[in-house]
Amino acid sequence: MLIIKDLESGYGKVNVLKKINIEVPKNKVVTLIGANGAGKTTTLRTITGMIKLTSGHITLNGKSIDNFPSYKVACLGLAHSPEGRRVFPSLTVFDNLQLGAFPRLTGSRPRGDFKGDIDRAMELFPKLKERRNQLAGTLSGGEQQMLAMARAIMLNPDIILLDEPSMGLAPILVEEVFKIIARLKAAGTTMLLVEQFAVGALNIADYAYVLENGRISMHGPASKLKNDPAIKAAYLGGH
Amino acid sequence: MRFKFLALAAGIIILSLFPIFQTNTYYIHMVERILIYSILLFGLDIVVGYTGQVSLGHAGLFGVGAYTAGILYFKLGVPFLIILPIAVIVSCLFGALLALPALKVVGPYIAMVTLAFGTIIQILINEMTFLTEGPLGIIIKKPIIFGFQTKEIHYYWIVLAISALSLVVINRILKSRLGRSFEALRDSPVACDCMGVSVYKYKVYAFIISAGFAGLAGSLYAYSEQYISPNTYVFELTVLFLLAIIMGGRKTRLGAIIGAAIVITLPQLLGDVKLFRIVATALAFVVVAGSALLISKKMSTVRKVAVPVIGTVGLMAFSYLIKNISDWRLSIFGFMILLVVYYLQDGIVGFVNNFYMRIFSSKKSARDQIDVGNFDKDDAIISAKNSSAPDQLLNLKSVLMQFGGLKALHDVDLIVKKGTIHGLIGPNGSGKSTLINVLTGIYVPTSGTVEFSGSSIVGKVSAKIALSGIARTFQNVQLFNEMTAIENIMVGLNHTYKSNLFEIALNLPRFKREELAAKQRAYGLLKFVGLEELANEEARNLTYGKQRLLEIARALALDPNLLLLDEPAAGLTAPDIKELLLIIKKIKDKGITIILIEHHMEVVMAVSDVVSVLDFGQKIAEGKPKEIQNNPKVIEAYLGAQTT
Amino acid sequence: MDIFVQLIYSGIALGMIYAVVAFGYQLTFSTSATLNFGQGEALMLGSMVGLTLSNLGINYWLIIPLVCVFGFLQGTVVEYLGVRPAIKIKSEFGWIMSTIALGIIFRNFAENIWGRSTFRFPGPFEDDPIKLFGANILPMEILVVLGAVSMMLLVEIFNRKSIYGKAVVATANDRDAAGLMGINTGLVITFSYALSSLTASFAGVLISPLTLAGSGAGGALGLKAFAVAIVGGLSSGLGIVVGGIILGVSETLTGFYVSTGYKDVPSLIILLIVLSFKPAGLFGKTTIKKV
Amino acid sequence: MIRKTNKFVLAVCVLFASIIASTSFAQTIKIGVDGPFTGGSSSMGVSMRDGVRLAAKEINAAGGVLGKKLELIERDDEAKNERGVEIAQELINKEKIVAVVGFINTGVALASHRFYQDAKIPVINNVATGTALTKGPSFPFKDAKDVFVFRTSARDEIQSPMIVNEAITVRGFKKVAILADSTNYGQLGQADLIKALAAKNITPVTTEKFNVGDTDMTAQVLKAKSAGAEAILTYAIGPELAQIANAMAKVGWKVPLIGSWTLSMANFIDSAGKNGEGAIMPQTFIQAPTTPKRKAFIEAYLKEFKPKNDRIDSPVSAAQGYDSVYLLAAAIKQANSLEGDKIRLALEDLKTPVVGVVKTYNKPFTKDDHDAITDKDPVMGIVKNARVVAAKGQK
Repeated sequence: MLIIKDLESGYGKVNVLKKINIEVPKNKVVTLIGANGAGKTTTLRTITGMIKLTSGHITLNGKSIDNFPSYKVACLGLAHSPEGRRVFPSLTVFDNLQLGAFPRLTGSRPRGDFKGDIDRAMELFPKLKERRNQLAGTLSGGEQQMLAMARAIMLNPDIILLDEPSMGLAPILVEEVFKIIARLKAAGTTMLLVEQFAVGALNIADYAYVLENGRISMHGPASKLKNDPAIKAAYLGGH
Repeated sequence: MRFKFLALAAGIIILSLFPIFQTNTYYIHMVERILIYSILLFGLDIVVGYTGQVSLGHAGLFGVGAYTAGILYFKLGVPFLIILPIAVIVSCLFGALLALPALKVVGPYIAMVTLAFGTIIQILINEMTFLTEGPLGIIIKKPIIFGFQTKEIHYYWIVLAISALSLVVINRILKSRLGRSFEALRDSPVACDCMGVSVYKYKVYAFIISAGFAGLAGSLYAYSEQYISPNTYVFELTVLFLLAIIMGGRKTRLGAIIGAAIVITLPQLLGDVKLFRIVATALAFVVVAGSALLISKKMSTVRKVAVPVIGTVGLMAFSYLIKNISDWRLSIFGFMILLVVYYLQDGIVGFVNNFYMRIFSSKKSARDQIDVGNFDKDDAIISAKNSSAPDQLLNLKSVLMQFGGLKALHDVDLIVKKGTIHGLIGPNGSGKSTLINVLTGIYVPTSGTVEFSGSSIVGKVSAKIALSGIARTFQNVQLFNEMTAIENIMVGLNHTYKSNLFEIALNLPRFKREELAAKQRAYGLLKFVGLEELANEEARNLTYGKQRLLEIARALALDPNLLLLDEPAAGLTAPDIKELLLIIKKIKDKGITIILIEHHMEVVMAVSDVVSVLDFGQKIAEGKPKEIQNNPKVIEAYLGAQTT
Repeated sequence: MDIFVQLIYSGIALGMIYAVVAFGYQLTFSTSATLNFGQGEALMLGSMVGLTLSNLGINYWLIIPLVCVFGFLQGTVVEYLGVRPAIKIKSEFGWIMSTIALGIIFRNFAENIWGRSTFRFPGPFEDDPIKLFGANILPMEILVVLGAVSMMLLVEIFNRKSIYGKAVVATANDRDAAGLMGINTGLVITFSYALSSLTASFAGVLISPLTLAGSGAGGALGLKAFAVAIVGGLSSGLGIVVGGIILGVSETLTGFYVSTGYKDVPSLIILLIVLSFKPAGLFGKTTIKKV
Repeated sequence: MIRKTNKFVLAVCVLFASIIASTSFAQTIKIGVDGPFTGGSSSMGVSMRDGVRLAAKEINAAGGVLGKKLELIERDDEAKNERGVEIAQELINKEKIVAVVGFINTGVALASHRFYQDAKIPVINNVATGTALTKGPSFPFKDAKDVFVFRTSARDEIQSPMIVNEAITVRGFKKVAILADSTNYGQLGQADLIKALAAKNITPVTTEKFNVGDTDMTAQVLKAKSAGAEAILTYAIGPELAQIANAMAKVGWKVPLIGSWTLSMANFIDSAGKNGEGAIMPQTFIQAPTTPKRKAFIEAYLKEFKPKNDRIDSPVSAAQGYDSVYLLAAAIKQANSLEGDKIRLALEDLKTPVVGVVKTYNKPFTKDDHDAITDKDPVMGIVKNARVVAAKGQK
């Protein structure tokens, strides 16, 4: 579905990513773990064109999306739930969800069953239903994360990139977020999950990549990496 | 330093000999005006280059200086040597007046406030006929100094001397703690406040100093032109000043001089179509050749250089097409601004620097040696053990923080004992960061009391609170990015200085002593967190983990009794976290009390003496780490079943 | 009393012009946090193009849509040349200087094309004033007020109701996130500039029959409108209408009761006072700073 | 650091090289032309420049002066005083001009004249009318031995009594309001008007001021109206004058508009439209072929510069500009020298009459009187059908 080959990119003159290769097959959940500053978010931002790639290739469904602007990538069916949630604070929950489906409503993607999808999203995230007409800026952190994920789903995407969905959430909410990811996985959604909370990510993913200083230092089936002593020491420390 | 000094001396000698070789007063006068503009630009650069504000009001301040001189001369017959200092003082007062509203706002608002200010000054000059003679203007004669009537050439030397003096003074100011504070408030106003460097105060300083130079330039200008009238000090002049600054290059005195030279010669150049054709052709040639060189060295692409090349070649073609240049003056002027803003962002000086480095070498110039002195790394931190603070260092009583309908903190009581590490945990949005912001004066609580060291801090500004002994780090690192590691810490050491502006300008012994002491201690603090090797590295080039450590070192520079650490372990790898724990313990050993916000339970549990748990703005539990981990309320709200 | 009413009328008509131009500032500020410092020049260009069309014998009512199209294109040019590069390099200094520069260039071109004189712009009505509550008011002044209000209402409705309008708001909230929703944010910003210049051009055609058209007419209006935008708040539509009327009326009253030389002073002082005590404007929402 | 030194030296060198780029040798007689060619008063400046160009072209076509061609060094002062000062220094020191003609704005003229005076270079003011430029208590060179400033325009001291005469004597008004702009031009003119009114024992019911560029004159007009004025006397330039006329129409009040010669500017007549009809002003020249010289001038001007509707934007400026060059050429010829002092002496004692557009100049200047236009020369013009024509009872 999504293939990243020899990708290099970064801010200014410094390349943060150095020739990384990642592959996300259809209907699978792939996770990218690593410390802050390793380049996880940079990878996702490069995929959706917020950062220019300096070399390498990204293909989505066999089509090159190198340096495509964000909106074009979205119209091709890739949803990205960004780090820090980034909901639209001065719009209502409903408006946020509607904008999630912007390409569908403006003819860039098939419209599908928009009303039904709204209802399904509300079902998946019951808290949003209560707050349908509330401004997104007034939601709590956990609710905003739910909204961000629901908004991504509203695109009817082929693949979802989730950037640090657990960041800054209380352990109890982290659990809930991972439960939802599990439900999405069960429904066959293709996902690339970036996480710092490595235990949770490795538990849920099919395959995992470890990013260290802009390089893929290790990759393999998640179940295998989970038991790797080096990974345990570096990322699974206290948990 | 020596080379710079020699260059300055050579420049002054050449310029002072200039009128002897070139006796045409037209050119003497032109260089004189360049020097006068340079003085203003030195000052404007403090505001634009260092504190990063766009001021559109400097023409007004320039006018204040000119009119102070004009009025004193015309109405009272005050002599030149007395007029100059008065003009500077009056302009400083106006600068302070301008700073008051400008302080409250940021970005385009500041540009507009300063523009409005400049417009009001112009209107006042125009309307207050009883004082300023209104649109008629004032005619001034060249000054008489000690009974000697100066002529153009003498006045030229006076201006040269004053501008050289201004150059030295401004250099000293910008190299000192003042310059550092100006840059710090540009990079991160919040961190600046929390380091005890009041953004408010230093913005006022910046505007006042800047206004002083503008006033000095204005008064010299009045005598130089021998005629002043209101419609000189208009918006276009401000734009011209800004063009000079960006074209010459920000944060460099040489840039200011080059910028001044360009804007002065520009109207002459644009008045003569033949000369303009020559210059446009030369410019096109330089840009084309430079681009070709860059492309051949693979340092740029055809696409990147296309716009400047097309622009300058187009300008050349245009210059041959038109018959009457004066009709198109303003377009060319605007076109130059566009070109400079986007293709010469670092100005001519910056561009030449970069070009030089890219073509001839890529090595950075040698680092300044730091005289490290005899500071041991542990001595750099001043122990808080002997402080007279009460045992209950911090005491919060029913604190309420309300944003609109949202209660971010709701009836929070909290006591932090001296010398302890107090953990603070809770879900995101539970009010932890809000609490820190209340403690550092960024938010003023809606109600409740906050006592630190026995006195209330409610309503005090951040800088005051910081100086009373509360230091902090930030959830999202807030360093002064364009400053080096050691300079970052020296901003934190701002409170150790007692010398004033006067002492800085004259480089008096006390100031020198203080500067050396601060540098040595800053180095010691860097050593404490293990960053001494990176002392001269710009903060933005440090890795994330190192930035966090630098932030802690900077906080320690404040000699705090209480240190607030906001998620210091976020984003650190396991080995980094171990190092961090060690540092936290060492800080505690110095008797400094710590409030630690963290999501990493192992960090909180390992070092905390007491842990408080917040949820929805309320404190739901408090106790020893062990107790907290087993508290059912905490497990339900925060920890969840999975962690034990 | 008649004179007082007369001054109020003049002030309101003047204020509504300021408000329309100020509205243009609001449009671009909300999407990209940038402003066109050459907004006054956009207005001037609108009126000069309108005048040219009028000289060709085109009816006033037909000129309005034509000039709006022109303004739309002009705004696109400003955004493309002046603002886009600045947004790319995140340079505040950049867009302030480049929009000022573009303003200067536009004015100079206008001077070279249409000359430096001021011209009479034939309005759709006779110049004969109507008596209303004991004071005179020109039909054109009524049209200015109605035109300004309806223009602002139209844009507001568009932003609140249509999905495209919501996309504009989303871009204003968070440009990166809006991009991820499949919204072409670059286009939205360009569009906001185009719309902003369109309103300015429209205002140009509206006021020229009252104030004369000339290549030098832009600058002062741009500054006043900015004062209005800030006094009213860059985020509040109601704010700029009120702000415009406050400034317009204060100007005519000062001109009559104090001295016409000082008529610009109260508005600028109001501006400074508002910024000192309520930086977000009288009707703007103060945002909570996050650390 | 060494590099920094090099760069500094380099920068200084470049600076000097550009400055020392020198001027060419004089094979021509360089005449400076200073006026606003851009901005609000540019219609006067450009008309003046065109008049000057026309005269220079004719003189050069006839073989020039003293065997040399006249070369015009034109500089746009943008109606800004400080630009005038800069230009003065440039023309004198860099261009080494022989004499200068021009000056539209009294302020610019006041600010720059003393540089020419100090350099002993003759100036012929051909448009600016502020009395203080050549006469009166605030004349800056009243104590100087030799004065180098001459004038071919009707100074305010001449115009004001004519305006007052028209309002008070001819039309019999008792209550008049003065509206003047805030520039030197307006304010000095206003002072002259008040003086002229005082001579007839009348004080204006109100005097109002406005800035150049103001678009709403309602307040000023209302003040005049509520003060009961029977006529408005003006001292301002075209665009603002039009705003006055329009504001009067707006408040539904119509009284005669009588003012300085600028009421003949095209941008007043066009912008005010029907509201400007009937405005009355003193004129040294009306675009009408009343003499052969005038006929030839108008035809040549129209052919050369093709103004819109065959109407010169500012006929007075064009004619006075044209005449100033002929006067200067005559003086240079008579002095047989390019020295400023000799030209001045020749101007003060011109032996042969010069046939100009405004009039035939027979000994126009003397040592003590540097004004070529006397109170007998101007006539009153009136705006009729968008053109200035001679007012009734005038030739």
